[in-house]
Amino acid sequence: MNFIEAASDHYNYWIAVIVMMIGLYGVIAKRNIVKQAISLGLFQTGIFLLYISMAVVFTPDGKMGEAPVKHSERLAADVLSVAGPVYDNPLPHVLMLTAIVVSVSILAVALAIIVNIKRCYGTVEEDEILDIEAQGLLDGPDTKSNREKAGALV
Amino acid sequence: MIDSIPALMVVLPLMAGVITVFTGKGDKPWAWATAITGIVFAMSIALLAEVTAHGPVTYNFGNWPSQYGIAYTIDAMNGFVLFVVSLIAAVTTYYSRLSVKDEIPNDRLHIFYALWLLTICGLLGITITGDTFNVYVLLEISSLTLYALIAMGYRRDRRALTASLRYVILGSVGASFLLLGIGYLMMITGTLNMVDMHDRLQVLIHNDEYSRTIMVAYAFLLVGLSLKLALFPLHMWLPNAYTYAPSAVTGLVAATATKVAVYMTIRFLFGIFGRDFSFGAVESSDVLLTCAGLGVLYTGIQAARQNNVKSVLAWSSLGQIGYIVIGFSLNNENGLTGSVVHILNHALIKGGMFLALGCVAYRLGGTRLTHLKGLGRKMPWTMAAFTAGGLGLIGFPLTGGFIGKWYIGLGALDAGNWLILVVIMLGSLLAVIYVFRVVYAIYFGEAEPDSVHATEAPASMVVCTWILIGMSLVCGLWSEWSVDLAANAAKAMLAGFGGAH
Amino acid sequence: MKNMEDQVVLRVFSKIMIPFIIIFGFYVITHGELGPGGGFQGGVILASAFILYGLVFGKDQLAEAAPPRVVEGLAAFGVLLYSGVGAWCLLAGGNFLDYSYIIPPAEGAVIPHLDGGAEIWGMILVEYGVGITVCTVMITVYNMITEEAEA
Amino acid sequence: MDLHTYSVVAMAIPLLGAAAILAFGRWPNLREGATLLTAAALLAVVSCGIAPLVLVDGFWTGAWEAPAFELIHMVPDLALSFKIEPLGLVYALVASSLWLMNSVYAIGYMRGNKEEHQTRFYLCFAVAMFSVMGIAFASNMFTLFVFYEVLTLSTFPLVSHKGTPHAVRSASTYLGILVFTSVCLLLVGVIATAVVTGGAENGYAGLDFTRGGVFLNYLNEGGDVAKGIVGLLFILYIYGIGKAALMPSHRWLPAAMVAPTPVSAFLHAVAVVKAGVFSVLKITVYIFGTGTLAAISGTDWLIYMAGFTIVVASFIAMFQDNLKRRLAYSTISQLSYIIMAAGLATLGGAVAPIAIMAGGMHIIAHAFGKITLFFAAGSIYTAAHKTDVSQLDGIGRRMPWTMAAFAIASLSMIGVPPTAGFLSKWYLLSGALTSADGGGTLSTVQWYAVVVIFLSTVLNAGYFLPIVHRAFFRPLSADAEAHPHGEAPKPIVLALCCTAVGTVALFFCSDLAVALVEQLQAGFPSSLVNGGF
Repeated sequence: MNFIEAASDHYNYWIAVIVMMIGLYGVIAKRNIVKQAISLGLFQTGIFLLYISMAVVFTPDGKMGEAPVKHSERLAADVLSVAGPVYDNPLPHVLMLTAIVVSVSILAVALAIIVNIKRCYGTVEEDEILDIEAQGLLDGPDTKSNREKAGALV
Repeated sequence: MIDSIPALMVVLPLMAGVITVFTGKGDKPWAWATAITGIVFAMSIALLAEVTAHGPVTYNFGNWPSQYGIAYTIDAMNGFVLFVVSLIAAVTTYYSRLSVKDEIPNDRLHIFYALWLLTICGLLGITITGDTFNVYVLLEISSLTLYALIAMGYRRDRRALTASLRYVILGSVGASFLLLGIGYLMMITGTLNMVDMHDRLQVLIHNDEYSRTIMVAYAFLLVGLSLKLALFPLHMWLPNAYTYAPSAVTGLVAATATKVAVYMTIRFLFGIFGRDFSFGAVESSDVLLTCAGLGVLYTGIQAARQNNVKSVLAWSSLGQIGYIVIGFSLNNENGLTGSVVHILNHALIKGGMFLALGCVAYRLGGTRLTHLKGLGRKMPWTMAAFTAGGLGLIGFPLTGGFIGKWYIGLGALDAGNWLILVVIMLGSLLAVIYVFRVVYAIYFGEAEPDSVHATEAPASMVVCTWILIGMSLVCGLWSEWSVDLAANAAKAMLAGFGGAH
Repeated sequence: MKNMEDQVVLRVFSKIMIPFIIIFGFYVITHGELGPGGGFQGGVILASAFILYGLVFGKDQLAEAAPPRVVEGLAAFGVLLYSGVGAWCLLAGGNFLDYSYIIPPAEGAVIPHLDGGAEIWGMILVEYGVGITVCTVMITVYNMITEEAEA
Repeated sequence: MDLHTYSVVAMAIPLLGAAAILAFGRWPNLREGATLLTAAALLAVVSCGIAPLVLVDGFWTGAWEAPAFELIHMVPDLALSFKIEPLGLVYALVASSLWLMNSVYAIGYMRGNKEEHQTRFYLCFAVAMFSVMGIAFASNMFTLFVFYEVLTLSTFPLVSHKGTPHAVRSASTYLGILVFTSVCLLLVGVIATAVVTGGAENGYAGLDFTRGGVFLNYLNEGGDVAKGIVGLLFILYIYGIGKAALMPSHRWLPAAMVAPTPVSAFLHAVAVVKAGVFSVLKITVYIFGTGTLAAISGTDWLIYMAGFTIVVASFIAMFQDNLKRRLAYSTISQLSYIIMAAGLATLGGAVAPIAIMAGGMHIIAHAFGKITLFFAAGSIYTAAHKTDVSQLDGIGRRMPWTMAAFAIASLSMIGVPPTAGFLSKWYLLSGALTSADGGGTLSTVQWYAVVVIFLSTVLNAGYFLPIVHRAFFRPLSADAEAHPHGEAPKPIVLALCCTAVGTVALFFCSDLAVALVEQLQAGFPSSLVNGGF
């Protein structure tokens, strides 16, 4: 199998990997914390694609499997019989549903924290935040005057 | 009901956590959380006794057979870790009443305790579950709630926010790596259940099939887990997160979160991949030992340079995690026993010391070195607890900290690795320096004007601190029971999956 | 955001759309035990109706339609519903989430899990629990972010 | 009461005393009463309770076989357990009798100089004494190590007592060197011993002090260990025991001189350095066994190093003007006599018992002599506020008692009869002049030892006698004439006279001391087998 064939046959994996890497790059390289949080979401989306890709089950004649939906006309016994239709593996989908919820929650928590950071530091740029911390202006509770002190720096 | 304890261990804190939202204000959320963690602790003892007496316990959710549904499997290893986590949870919850009231606004208390119970639920869940994907989900439950809990410290110090955000980013990257690794494993084994996964992987490894995929899965898992357990040099999220979190949260987290991550690592390395793969086909021993060894030295030096005592302890935690990692990376029974017993002892010591600092923060509003100066006479009991804990961190004989180091040292010599033994000793020396710096300030320093009128912390807080520190001393003196439990766990893990067939 | 309230097309169109979104959300939740769908997806769809309402008509209007305290309470209730069903099975003598203990399966069922009487009810309750929680949590997140940003 | 149970009683007394001192902290008289009572009780138990059982009843031979008193059983390999054996008894007797003297002296000194934090001071003393008893009666290396560390920690507040930056820095040096050596070398050696001689199949029981040595028994039972490993472990132990102050790990001793004089006396005579040399003797005899060390025949370096330390430290002492520093270097040099004794013992054969007896005797002799010297130095400081040798012209006329005691102790240090120092040097010389194989030939290293002993005697005289000469035969300086003073407070004088008399009495009534050290031979089994290698 030559390279092009390998690449095109597994294009879904390539997409997953590319999306993942874009996300990971963003997490590492972006100095804006909102962008970092969004990149994190992108990274996780890449992982979802990978999982979904692995759910495909091929029939012996090379076709993709059916969606694993229980039709009312089929009996339970039919589902288990060898002659029955080939279903795609539903498990990765289910897992990814959970993972999506987790990913959304992470984004939500991250954004909630970022909103507070913006309020306390007056910025969402990591360099400026580090600057403010390095100058030791934050050794105190979150009061209005402290906030203004930090804000005045920006 | 007795048979359902494995499920209740997780479901009870989960349900109780959401019910906390309805409990109202004042002490009610605290009382509720205390009752629940107490029950959970009792259940963990029952479970540990059952596992020790009759071998592993398996519980199938929805009565689905374990290859389809989610199975909880408790063996000597996670029975022990469950006991540690629920013990710390019970004590810190009882302790938290005044400290949390002091640091968290009154109208957020019910939210705080809801998050608190959910964190505990997640930590217990990671430990108890026998399903790899379940590990990921529960890991995220505990982490997400933990991020929020840490961020709640921002009313005292705003750096809690940035610390928490860094934890969110790095923690999520770690968890995502874990998810990827689990995905690859599922791809080749077709199962999520740990026992099945282990069996099938052994066949594959033995036949040398899919070896590259297994290697990739292993790499992702190892990096993800290392991030979660804060192995040097992937530790950057930890010091600030521990330092700026509310006192009670630090006590809980420092004693449990990384320990659970360590448990997961041991489970994956020994229980799923098997030691022949983890330390044979892939020579991870060298990598882990190098990272952990350098980490012990680096974090020891950092700890000695901190001015906030909470930071000192946070950096010291990293060093202690280094010891634990060294222990299991040696891949022999003594080393692994040392690791497991150090999970317990370090949890007790570090938990107790952070609670002692919580007492200081409660009285003085901060935990800088200057706050602690001359407190030996003002808060004798708290400071005695801190000092006893400090001796444990050093690994002074007769304290809990010594037992783990002793076994890890024996393990190092069993493996013929003198260098590691020297690293352990140098690490202890660094611990002497950073502990002594604080203890010297406590007993020989002159009190600052702000802390002249400080008095002993309230009895409930001091008692809780001493329960943990006292247990660490007891575990140092009469350590046979804990070492026995740890040795059982180590034997089970070395044999592959803890005999849960 | 303020400008959005002046957009007549948006207002009218969302008023038309929102009931349909809600119905579709409930459909997805209810259908979850048999086909594609379920609590997670349905919950998000339901939440999108509320968030759309909030975006177009402002957060005060949203607070009137879905009071934050009620939303928070419902979030907890959803989890309770889910774990409550599980605990019910537990109390009935089975394992956690073993629905067959709510109502025993029919005689001669090939797979108790698929032919049982209580299976469907158990699943639907669980899906609703999840759906309610997801929906309300999404609304809470939306509330939190908008509130704090404007404060 | 069972013999080994006494060991725990001996440890409990100082601990109870510490509690009493803490409780009576506000009432100085009661507090000091508690200190004295504790010291007296401890001496009574050790000298009237334990010693007769060993000496009179001939309890000894059976005592090795009796199981040790196990206080705490930690894990299968580790236990805190205690056993009374002759070497430990020597150390315990010396320490407990001198502690009583030291307490009397400390009360006079601390009150005379109006020192602060006196409760902490006495408390730490009592805790240190507790650990001394633990070291003396430890029945395995682990227990010894534990109490060794407790002793280091409990003496830190004593050394840094003054609280000045200089004192704290010096105390940190003290703590740093002792902890570094003990953790990085000694503990490594202990763990390695456990692994080498125990092994998983033996349950790691290789740390109990045994007659003839752990290694010898191990080898006799068919164990296998490379000679190089044993030699390496021996180095780890010797340098791990930093309290023995073998060069180059001696730096802590001069640093610790900032402490108040009773503490210096405690460090140099009663507890700390003695703990070091005691441990060296103990591991030589009971862990390695002189038979094993003779068989590996790579331990000559110890004698060379000890000899080097003796001579060099004596030279340095000669050029110290500060009296306490001079005494400190004298201690370093004197300690190495004991280490040299241990070194000679490693030659094995007939030398070993004599050399070990010399070591035990020198522990006693040096303790009495050195404590007298420090008492005198502190007495001078209290009465005349003088710290340098050059200021002592004619002081003997104002402080006759002090300087007379100083002179007697100096003679003991040099080894002139009729003082205790003579006895130990005698034993040491006869050890050096005994041939190991009984054939009458002496090895090079033994000749070296003989030369060192003679040379150091000359050097000792060279740095002690000028002080005595100055004190008694030089006129008072003009400056001293202007500041008249008399003798030091009575408790000080009483204490230093007692110890000086003790130094002489040990010579005249040497039967008891000799009987005691002769018991040390019980540590050597009748047949030494050099199997295994």
